Amino acid sequence: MPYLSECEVTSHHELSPGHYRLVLHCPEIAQDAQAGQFCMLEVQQGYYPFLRRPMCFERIFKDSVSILYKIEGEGTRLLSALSPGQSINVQGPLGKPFPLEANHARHIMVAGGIGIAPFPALAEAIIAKLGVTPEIIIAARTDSMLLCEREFQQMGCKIHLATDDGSAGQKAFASEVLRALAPGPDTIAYCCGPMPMMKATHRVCEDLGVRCLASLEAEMACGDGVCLGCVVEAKVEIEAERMVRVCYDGPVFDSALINWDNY
Amino acid sequence: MPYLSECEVTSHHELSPGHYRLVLHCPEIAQDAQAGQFCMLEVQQGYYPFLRRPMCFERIFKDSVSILYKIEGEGTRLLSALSPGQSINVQGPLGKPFPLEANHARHIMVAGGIGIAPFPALAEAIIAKLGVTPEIIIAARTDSMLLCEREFQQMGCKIHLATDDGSAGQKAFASEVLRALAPGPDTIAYCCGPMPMMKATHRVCEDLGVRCLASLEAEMACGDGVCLGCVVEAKVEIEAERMVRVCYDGPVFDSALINWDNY
Amino acid sequence: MPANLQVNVGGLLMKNPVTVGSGTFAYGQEYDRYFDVSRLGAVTTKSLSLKPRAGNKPPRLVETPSGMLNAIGLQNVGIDVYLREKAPWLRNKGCTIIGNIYGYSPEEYAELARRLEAEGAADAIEANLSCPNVHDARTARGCTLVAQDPQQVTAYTQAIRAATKLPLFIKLTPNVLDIAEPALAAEAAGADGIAIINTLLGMGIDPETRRPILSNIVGGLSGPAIRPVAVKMVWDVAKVVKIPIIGMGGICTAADALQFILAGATAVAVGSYSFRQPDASMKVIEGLAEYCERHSVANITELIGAMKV
Amino acid sequence: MPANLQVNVGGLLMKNPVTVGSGTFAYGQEYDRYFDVSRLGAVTTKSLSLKPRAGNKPPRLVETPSGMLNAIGLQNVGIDVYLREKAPWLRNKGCTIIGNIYGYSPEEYAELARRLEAEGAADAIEANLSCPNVHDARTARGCTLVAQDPQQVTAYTQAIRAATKLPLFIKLTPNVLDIAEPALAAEAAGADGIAIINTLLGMGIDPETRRPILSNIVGGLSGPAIRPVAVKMVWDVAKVVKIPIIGMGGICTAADALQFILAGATAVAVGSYSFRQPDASMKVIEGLAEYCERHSVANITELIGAMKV
Ligand SMILES: Cc1cc2nc3c(=O)[nH]c(=O)nc-3n(C[C@H](O)[C@H](O)[C@H](O)COP(=O)(O)OP(=O)(O)OC[C@H]3O[C@@H](n4cnc5c(N)ncnc54)[C@H](O)[C@@H]3O)c2cc1C
Ligand SMILES: Cc1cc2nc3c(=O)[nH]c(=O)nc-3n(C[C@H](O)[C@H](O)[C@H](O)COP(=O)(O)OP(=O)(O)OC[C@H]3O[C@@H](n4cnc5c(N)ncnc54)[C@H](O)[C@@H]3O)c2cc1C
Ligand SMILES: Cc1cc2nc3c(=O)[nH]c(=O)nc-3n(C[C@H](O)[C@H](O)[C@H](O)COP(=O)(O)O)c2cc1C
Ligand SMILES: Cc1cc2nc3c(=O)[nH]c(=O)nc-3n(C[C@H](O)[C@H](O)[C@H](O)COP(=O)(O)O)c2cc1C
Ligand code: FES
Ligand code: FES
Repeated sequence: MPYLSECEVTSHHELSPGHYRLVLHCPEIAQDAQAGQFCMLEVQQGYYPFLRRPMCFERIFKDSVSILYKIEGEGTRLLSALSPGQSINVQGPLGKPFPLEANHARHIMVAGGIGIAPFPALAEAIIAKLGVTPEIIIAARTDSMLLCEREFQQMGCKIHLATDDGSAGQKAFASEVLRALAPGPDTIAYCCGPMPMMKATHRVCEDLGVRCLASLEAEMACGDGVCLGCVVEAKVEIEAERMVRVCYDGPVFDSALINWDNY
Repeated sequence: MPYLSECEVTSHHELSPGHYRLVLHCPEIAQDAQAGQFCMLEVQQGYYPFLRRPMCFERIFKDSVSILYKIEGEGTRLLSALSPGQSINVQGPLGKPFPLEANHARHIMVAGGIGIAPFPALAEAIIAKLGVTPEIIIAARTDSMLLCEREFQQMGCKIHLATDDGSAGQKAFASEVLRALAPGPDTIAYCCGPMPMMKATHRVCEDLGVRCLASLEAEMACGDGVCLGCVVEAKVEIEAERMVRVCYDGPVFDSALINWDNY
Repeated sequence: MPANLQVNVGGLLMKNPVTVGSGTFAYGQEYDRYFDVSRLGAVTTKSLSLKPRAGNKPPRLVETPSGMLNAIGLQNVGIDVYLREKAPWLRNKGCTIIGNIYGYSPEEYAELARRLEAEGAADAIEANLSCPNVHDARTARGCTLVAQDPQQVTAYTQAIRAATKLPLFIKLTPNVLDIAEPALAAEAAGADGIAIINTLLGMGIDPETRRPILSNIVGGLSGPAIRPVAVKMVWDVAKVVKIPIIGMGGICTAADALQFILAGATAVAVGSYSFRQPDASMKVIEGLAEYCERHSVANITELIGAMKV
Repeated sequence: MPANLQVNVGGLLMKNPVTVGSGTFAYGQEYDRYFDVSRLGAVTTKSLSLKPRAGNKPPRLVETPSGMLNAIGLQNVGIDVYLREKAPWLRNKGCTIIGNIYGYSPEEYAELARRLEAEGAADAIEANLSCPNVHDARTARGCTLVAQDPQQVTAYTQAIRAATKLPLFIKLTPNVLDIAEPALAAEAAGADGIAIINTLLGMGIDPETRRPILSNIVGGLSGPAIRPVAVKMVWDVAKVVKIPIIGMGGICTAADALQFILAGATAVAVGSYSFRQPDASMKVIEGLAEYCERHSVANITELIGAMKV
């Protein structure tokens, strides 16, 4: 059951240029939220921007959630002006969470850029519910955009860094790093990032027989399954539909179900 | 010459419910500004609200100006959220100031509600340039909306209070208070407030042969004489136009030139 | 005493004048998680077609200043799934249902109306003769929507009219020179009401990629950006037809809804704004009740077309 | 090397593709206080009529979501004052001038064009066949603007064409079913360019007073709210005419201007947004130059109609 709540900002920090962590006091939402789900933030009270902005939960606490975001345009710029003590309208939790499946020995999370956002919550859930510590590949354009390293260290996750420009970790794409880790049928991969990065990750997983869960992105109007604006094409019908809604049927999908030819 | 300046908010206070004083650091504008002129504030960076908001100068200092305003709608609500240290784009000074005419023994300012806004600056200018201390009629719906009493006291102005509900001063309209002060041909009146209040003030002045300058209000798009949206009908042609621009030909007009039948 | 908000829209009794825009409320279930959707004057369904439709390729929507462009292309579950899964839910909730339909010919519309009536799956029919998103914009030119051609409006309306006794509303497009013409055609052909407006045609281009933002290139513009256009079209139609109007286009608040009612609408629909505020339609109902009390309006019908010119 | 921004709009050479919307820049003087207006590709004047016009009664404008409605009603100084006071100033500044004209008959337009040419007071003529604010909305219905009727567009264009050798642009209204039709009529009748779009018809009502917000009831909607509609109309016209297009409607930034150019406009005009940001047009020019450099575009004309479909 999603809620519409006015939530107080309890903290808000710039982590690296253009990247922020926002903590929101939202007891009802926090109580129901699961890793992989998201919320829709009303960044402005007027009609510009007109729509809410989708943001997944970075971490889920007892009474609050944290959001990790990157400035992309007007909406995130407005978001970044919020000060602790101010409030913002939050709709959520929305979408399907990452499934937590016990039958895998190895869990590898693959993050591209701000696609790191849902993984702290997922790592915590995997550790807490499955008793396994996942590995993580953190890939970004450049060093300053590698986020959450310390958080994953503290959780004891094995971390693989990669940058496009070689300024930190390997100079490689996330999908190549994954291949080099030689995952097998005992492995489950989780990926989140730009569509081309997830496509490449899916291909590697397909090659190696790895189950892969992708958290997709799409332009969203409602976030609630109503407008049919956020669809992606599935390879098979999901609940009698080819065009599946990222917001409602996802955002987390088995990557094998998605038609990646479009990306 | 008007400027377009990013100006820092140096202070911002709520004076009474819904009424604020905003002080802006704007050396260029402050240097040129004169009592009765106004500026256009960009209350938002996005496209809603789309237009700037006109606000006159309450007081003009060396490097800064103060604005006295009342929350009316979305634009002023957004304005009220500005904190000291933040900045706002200001266009000004715009419009024609109150003329300072030495040939009057008695100067009476007539303010209705937030129409008080231009008078502190005007009083200062009259005292400084003409060596006369003006009187002021401060009228409002109710006690808590009577503003700037202390400021006028400090300047030594004789103050006449009036409220619609009798909660402070006389229970009377500003125009009636003016009539009771028995102004004559030696008097110049200045009025600012809602159109019906200015119309009534004009009628009193007409009756008594008092020269009356009115600072008019109108919906404005450009504030610069360009859009022709803010016009009022004049009784005679002003620069070959019947429809005169409040923003450019005014906002201060000799009340005898305006066709008040429309209000 | 609270005002009487009930309205009669061409035979459809609505307990208040507020419904939702077709395609902005799906089939009601999702938003029922935020408020009891049976409190609406009526729920208007997504356009239903005979076969399920997959719609256009993504991207299908983009935000615009104070609005949005969409080119969904009428993705819908099809009439069979609607009758089997959606209508029973709506009925069970006690909703008044406006069944919005879309077809490729007068016969298809007639068939859809017939089935909805036969299965008791709608209390009124709204025929969407104005969807802008089912044509290839590369080749389309001029008059491509049924609602752009009064003669076709006549033919389609007659066919549907012959197929159903339910109140029949014809949904028109604003992309015309004079909205009064198709409205008059619909009225003459037996429609019980006019639903206006569907979206304005629009498009966007990404200068960085030089590609259209929507896969379909052209989409429909909705939201507060278009509200002034919609109010004007309601007024234009109200001046010439006698049947009631369901007004929509950018309604967000009760004050917006009142503009439509004062211009001549008997009922109103909240569209895109539900995406931003899922319970916006409910807030409009509350705001209308509050307005009526504040202005001593005993019966909201007093306000229909009550603009003072 | 900086890009070449020069464009040829049907014989009018503009040093960059940016002009301003008629009626949003007066006759240039006011905004020259913010930036050197001679740096614009051209200054387009407020619509000029034979006699001065007082325009409509106030209120004449109201803000709307991401836009505004206006019903100025063509208040202007008249051609005589323009020739005596305004044109000399523009000439003295070194501005390229697009003289926008409005008349009540083909003869009036012809006369206006003739006088502008004879006195060297314009470098091109833009004939406003589409002002929405000179009719009484209470009685008007249907086709009330010249630009809504292709036959009238033909007659008016021919008359003006016969009167002047200056490049002639015809300004059309978006309030039509298919903007291509009047555009084709104008082209066939000898126009050198099409200026689109003028404002969309719209209105607003104050629920508290139940009165229309504009004294004229109906006004023209402009600003970013209508941009998607304008881009689409430019694309529609670009597909069918060979003469250049001056695109406008909600342009605020260079990115917005590029949408129009990629859709097929040769030049663009910044309209209402100048009210918010008096130097917006100058910023658009700078932004276009920056874009061309960043994308290695040597000549901005490469971008005209270069949308990849
Ligand atoms: C389920 C979901 C969860 C998300 N979680 C996060 C998160 O945790 N942290 C984070 O930083 N971002 C997240 N995003 C992306 C985020 O929603 C967009 O970056 C944001 O909406 C951009 O808004 P804007 O107004 O700043 O930019 P805009 O001005 O709207 O757009 C700027 C650019 O971003 C693109 N964009 C806009 N909206 C989206 C969108 N919904 N999805 C993808 N691209 C978009 C536009 O096409 C444009 O290129 C998520 C997106 C989805 C769908
Ligand atoms: C030259 C000039 C100087 C002004 N100086 C001051 C001042 O010093 N302090 C102050 O508080 N106000 C002043 N005003 C009025 C102020 O500009 C409006 O109150 C403000 O623009 C309202 O904006 P909003 O977005 O809050 O309200 P909106 O939502 O825009 O409107 C709310 C209500 O206010 C009315 N309104 C909107 N704009 C104006 C306007 N420009 N003039 C009159 N009524 C309007 C609307 O019709 C509506 O009824 C001045 C107006 C002018 C023309
Ligand atoms: C995403 C979306 C989908 C829509 N789908 C339909 C539809 O299936 N059938 C229909 O008649 N109208 C459809 N519409 C039009 C709306 O019902 C409504 O007429 C229009 O959006 C104007 O109202 P608004 O501005 O309040 O959204 C759709 C609109 C949107 C935004
Ligand atoms: C206040 C105002 C006055 C206008 N006056 C005229 C005019 O006199 N002649 C004309 O051809 N267009 C006139 N227009 C239309 C604009 O030139 C332009 O076509 C329209 O506003 C769309 O552009 P925009 O959205 O950038 O403003 C006027 C527009 C506004 C807002
Ligand atoms: S965002 Fe509306 S259906 Fe997904
Ligand atoms: S506000 Fe534009 S002319 Fe006065």
